[in-house]
Amino acid sequence: MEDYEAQEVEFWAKLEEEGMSRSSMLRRSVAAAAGLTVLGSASTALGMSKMRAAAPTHMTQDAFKQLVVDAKKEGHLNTIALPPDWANYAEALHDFPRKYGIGITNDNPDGSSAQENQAIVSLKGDKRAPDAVDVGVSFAISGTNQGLYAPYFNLNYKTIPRALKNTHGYWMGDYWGAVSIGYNKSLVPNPPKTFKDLMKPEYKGKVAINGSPLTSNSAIAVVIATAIANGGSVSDVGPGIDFWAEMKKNGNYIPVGTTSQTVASGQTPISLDWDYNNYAYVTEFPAASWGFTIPSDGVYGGYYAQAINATAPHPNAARLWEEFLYSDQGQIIWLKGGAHPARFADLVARKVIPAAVLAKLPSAAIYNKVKFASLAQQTAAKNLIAQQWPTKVGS
Amino acid sequence: MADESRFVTLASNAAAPQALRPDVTSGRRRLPLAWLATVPFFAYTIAFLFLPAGSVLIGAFQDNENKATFANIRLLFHHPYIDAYRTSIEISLVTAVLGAVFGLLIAYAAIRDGTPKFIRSGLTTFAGVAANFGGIPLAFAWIATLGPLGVVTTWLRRAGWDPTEHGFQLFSKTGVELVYMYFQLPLMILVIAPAIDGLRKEWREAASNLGAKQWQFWRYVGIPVLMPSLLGAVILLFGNAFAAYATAYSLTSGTVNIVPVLIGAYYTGNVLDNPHLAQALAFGMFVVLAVMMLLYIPLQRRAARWAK
Amino acid sequence: MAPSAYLWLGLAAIYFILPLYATLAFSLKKNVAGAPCCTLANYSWVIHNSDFWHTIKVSFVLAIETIVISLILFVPTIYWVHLKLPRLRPVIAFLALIPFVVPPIVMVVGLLRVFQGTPHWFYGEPWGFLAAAYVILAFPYMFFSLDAGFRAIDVHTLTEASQSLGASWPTTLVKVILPNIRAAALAGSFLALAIVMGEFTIANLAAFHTFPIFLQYVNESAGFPAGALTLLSFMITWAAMGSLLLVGRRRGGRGAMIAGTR
Amino acid sequence: MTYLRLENLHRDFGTVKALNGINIDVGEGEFLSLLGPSGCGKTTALRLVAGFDRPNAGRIIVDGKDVTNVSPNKRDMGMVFQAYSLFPNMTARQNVEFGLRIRGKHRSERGSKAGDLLELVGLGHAGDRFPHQLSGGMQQRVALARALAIEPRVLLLDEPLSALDAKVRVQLREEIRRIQLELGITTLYVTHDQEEALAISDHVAVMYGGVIEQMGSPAEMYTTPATPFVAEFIGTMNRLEARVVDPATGEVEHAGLRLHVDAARQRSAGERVLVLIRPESLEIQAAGGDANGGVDGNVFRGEVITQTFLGPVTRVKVVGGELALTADMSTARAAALPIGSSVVARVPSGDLRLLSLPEDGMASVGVDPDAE
Repeated sequence: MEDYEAQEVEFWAKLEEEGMSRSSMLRRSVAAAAGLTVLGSASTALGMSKMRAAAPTHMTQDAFKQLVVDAKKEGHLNTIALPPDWANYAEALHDFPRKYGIGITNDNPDGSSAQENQAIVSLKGDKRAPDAVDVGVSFAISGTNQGLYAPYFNLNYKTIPRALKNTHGYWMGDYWGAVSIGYNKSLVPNPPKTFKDLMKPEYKGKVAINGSPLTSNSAIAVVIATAIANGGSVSDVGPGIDFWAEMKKNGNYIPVGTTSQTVASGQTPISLDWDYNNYAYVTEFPAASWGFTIPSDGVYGGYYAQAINATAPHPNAARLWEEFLYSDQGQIIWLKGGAHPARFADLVARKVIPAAVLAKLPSAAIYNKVKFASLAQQTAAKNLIAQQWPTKVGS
Repeated sequence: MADESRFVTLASNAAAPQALRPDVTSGRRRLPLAWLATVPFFAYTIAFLFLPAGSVLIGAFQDNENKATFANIRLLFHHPYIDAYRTSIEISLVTAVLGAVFGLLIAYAAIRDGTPKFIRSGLTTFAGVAANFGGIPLAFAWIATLGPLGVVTTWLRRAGWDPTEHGFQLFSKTGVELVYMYFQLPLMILVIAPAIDGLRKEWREAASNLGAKQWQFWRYVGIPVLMPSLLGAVILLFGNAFAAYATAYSLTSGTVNIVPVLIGAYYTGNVLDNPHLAQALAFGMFVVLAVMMLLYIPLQRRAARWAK
Repeated sequence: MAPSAYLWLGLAAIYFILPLYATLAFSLKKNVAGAPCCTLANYSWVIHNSDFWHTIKVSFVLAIETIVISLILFVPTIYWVHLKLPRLRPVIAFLALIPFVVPPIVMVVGLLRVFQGTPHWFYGEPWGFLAAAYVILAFPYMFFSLDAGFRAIDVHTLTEASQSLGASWPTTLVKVILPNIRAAALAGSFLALAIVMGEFTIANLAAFHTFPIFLQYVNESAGFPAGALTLLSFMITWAAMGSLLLVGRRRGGRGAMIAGTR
Repeated sequence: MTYLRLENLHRDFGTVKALNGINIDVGEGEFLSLLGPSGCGKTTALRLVAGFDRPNAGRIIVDGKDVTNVSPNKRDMGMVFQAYSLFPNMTARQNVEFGLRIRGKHRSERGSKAGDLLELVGLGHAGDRFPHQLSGGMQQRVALARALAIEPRVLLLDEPLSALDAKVRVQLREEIRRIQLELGITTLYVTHDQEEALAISDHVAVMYGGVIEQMGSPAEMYTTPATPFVAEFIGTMNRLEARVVDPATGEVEHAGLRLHVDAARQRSAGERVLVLIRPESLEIQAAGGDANGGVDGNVFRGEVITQTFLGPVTRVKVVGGELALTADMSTARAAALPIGSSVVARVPSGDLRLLSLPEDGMASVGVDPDAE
């Protein structure tokens, strides 16, 4: 095996270099702690080992037809933890079967990355095991280290930015997003523009985060973003924790975890979350008259990654699914959900994005300031938060 | 009489202390064949109760390479874990004791002679449902009630009294305790009802006949007679609150730092992946409950020394 | 009647009803800015949601399975203990308290650890893994219910009478004992039903899609219909509890009515 | 010298009149029993006196003071309940001390008084036992001691012996009487057991349907029952519905059988009467050759149907024609009259009691004294 850690360090170094403007992450944060699970009915069982042996690693235009044939022979696809209302996954889950006549069982639509990797391990050899997963980057790396994934280079692998993919094909970034402030326009007539604004007395009892930083990646991202806004950095999240401790003390922070219900009912008038989540609320809840902004004082981003189960029960269908997601069609499906797809730059360059889709997205300028954290930085942030959040922010 | 709702007292069941009492008469006995009939039951409990519980306990003493270690256990005595235990125990104790006191009052008010029968039936069925209510739905119900923009908060604010101005915060320890009472009180009502049925009218009348006022009856007879059941109920309520998880989590995002939330975070979270620490935390919960049982048994025995 | 009794009942009513009222008020709202009350659209959403019916069905079937396994496992055992091994009764009563002190989150961690790698029909299906865990969760309620039932009848006399008439052990159990503890068995069964219909932690961490998971999921993701679903699930549980009470009343039986899953 | 007076007490439960205007006077130091079948209102009356219930009308007067609206804990009445009234969480001694503790008496005073009372009821050795460690009889003794400890103005006993074994019942009732006499305490005693009431009371009030049927000494109640109900309820009685045939000779007629009854001489011819014959006043002989006349010509022939052994006395049922009579005779003599033997029964005309019956009224009140 390779030294993935070295590879990973290299990856993050590249990422910093490139400034990684237009990209980062996408929705798919978390309702993780209270995640969801569907064990739907099992799919068709096929001779897995044989299929696996036959499944290709490098895709070519010529081989694609055969892939479609083989995938159809398998007849089914198991996905896991794809929330239909996130990143427009509903459309993908609808279009793929229509296009290829292969049914999808989407388990545990609200599951966490940890649960996805767990499922690969615990359901190994089972016809219900997930064929492909969509996990946080740190989990993609640890999954690769555990040998959970099969390498696969899809047809569009080349146009995925270098920084967003594993050079050995074990995983590749799928979509990214940035931390944003969502607000209820009727309850917050004068919405905050920066993270520092949140401290104003007029927002007393109004500011919530999507989840707990102890269990939710998006909540951790929120803490890191506010750290950046308060003199800290991706490698120094202390100021972020102190910021929320202060918010708690002055009563602005209400520590209830944001759910769509609290947004819809107006109980969380201001919610800090990924841009694609807040983007979704705008259309989802007219009653809440939702709006959102990406504060300029702490533009912090994150992304998720696709990987194929090394012991997938439907290896060819899994590969076909990846081809679908990374095709122009699949990438635009994500973009329609407010999530910036990995091949965003390529799509822009080739002008294949419908103008109506682009018009709904926040201005591209703000994304140029986006910062990312390396895995080591993230781990350090998590550990510090785990240590300090309950005592400093807690009562 | 107490016909329709002869609920079995779980807490007041004398079984627990009995079970723990060493059986002095047992001596050495042949293992009769009659035991064989209980094999399926014990096999089942071993497989699905003792093995899982045991595996957690063992995992608490292992590191990530499955080598024996006390490191996880030692960690429990540091921040923020020790604080989590403190908060968990405090919330559980407060809601268990208050739940027991007010649950008793409500149950007695509903059961006593003179209260219409339908109130009792209505209350007990409701309690059956509410005792199962929890998680995000319960949290949201309370946010919609007493959150910063809740129904009641709005009423109070309109009436000129803003609870948040007076230090009330639903998303605080006090708030969590208030919300926990929503399932603690019903549990208490269910558990204590049979014990209240067991209070004989003759005792109240005899006391009154002998000159006792209402409170003197309760002080000298009612409460002492109920005490074994009350103690059992407090233990049950303590365990109930101690293990509760989803409600506090969705209400406070870990700012009210309780042990089950940490276990959830370490075992399953997206963020922190340290199952052995989670197991150590679970082991700690087990120890806390065991200590509670150890405190409870002598108290119970003292309170019930007059009983058969 | 003493005014203080009404005072306490009144305070309790306020405490218990207000949050339900707040939920109801929200569940009747329209998803349109500034729209006035009221709409039943959210209830309609729930009723027309196929996942709602699917998960209700899963949980219900799971509940039935849990009940059947519990009865098959516990009735003969408790019968036997009452008949032949009375000294074992306190031991089992103590065991029955253990599920109370092992938090579900601990239980599930252990169960997943122990049974990982077992065949798919068990580990991968709710009918295997989850049902097995729920039987343990239902154990205290089943035990205390059935135990009370067995204490209320004269096990020895019934058994001796039956056997003196030539009945075998199984015949005695099914034809004589079971009808006499029917009420207790039903009471325990409804409690098990309430538990299974409400259990979240184990199903969630073991990744099974049951009704409580759906409830939680909708609460997190669907906004307006969540309140409606919450109240509907409250009503469903209430109906189950009401039938428990009716059964208890009709049969003059006793039943434990406690369940605890949150 | 009335000490306790129940004056025109009414108590309704919905449409049921549990008490319909009862008047009872109990003299100081007197032992009065309220006797009647269940549902007759006797317990209701006692609970009114204790103060657990309030009358719809009427007054309760103790020692000249109206206590009708005094709450039970201020009435100073000691009550002994049917059963299970001991506080289970207190020892026998603590139970006895309870009333004194409430009255703020000093520990040492309580202790010595409770000790004396436990001695008095014969439980000096059992003071430290909890109720569940005492037999039913012992529990009732403790309950009695507890009631006496507060030196009550009136002692109330609500069927205190009904839950006990027959032997204990007799033993304890004698002790209750002994202690009552010793302390000279005014006592109201409720029971459904006529034998018990007759055995220990100074006076007995028989209640039925919320009213008092008759009140008097035990002997009066037995020998001169004033109503058919009392006649039926107290002791065993042969009852014959009859019509007066000849007031001059005192002759009455029942289903063809003619009897001479002294008490019928003041009656008018054709009046409906109830003839009452105590079993012990019937004289039974084997049907021999000289079965003639008899004392007053009151002769009845029949066959022994059953014999019930009651110890020194045997109860014999004799049936002849439509008539069945119950007679008590010495067991020794009954041995000579096995079942199936033909017998002659005689009864002296002076031993027969007569009660008027309304022309179309009920002949029997249908009371089963063992019905409780």
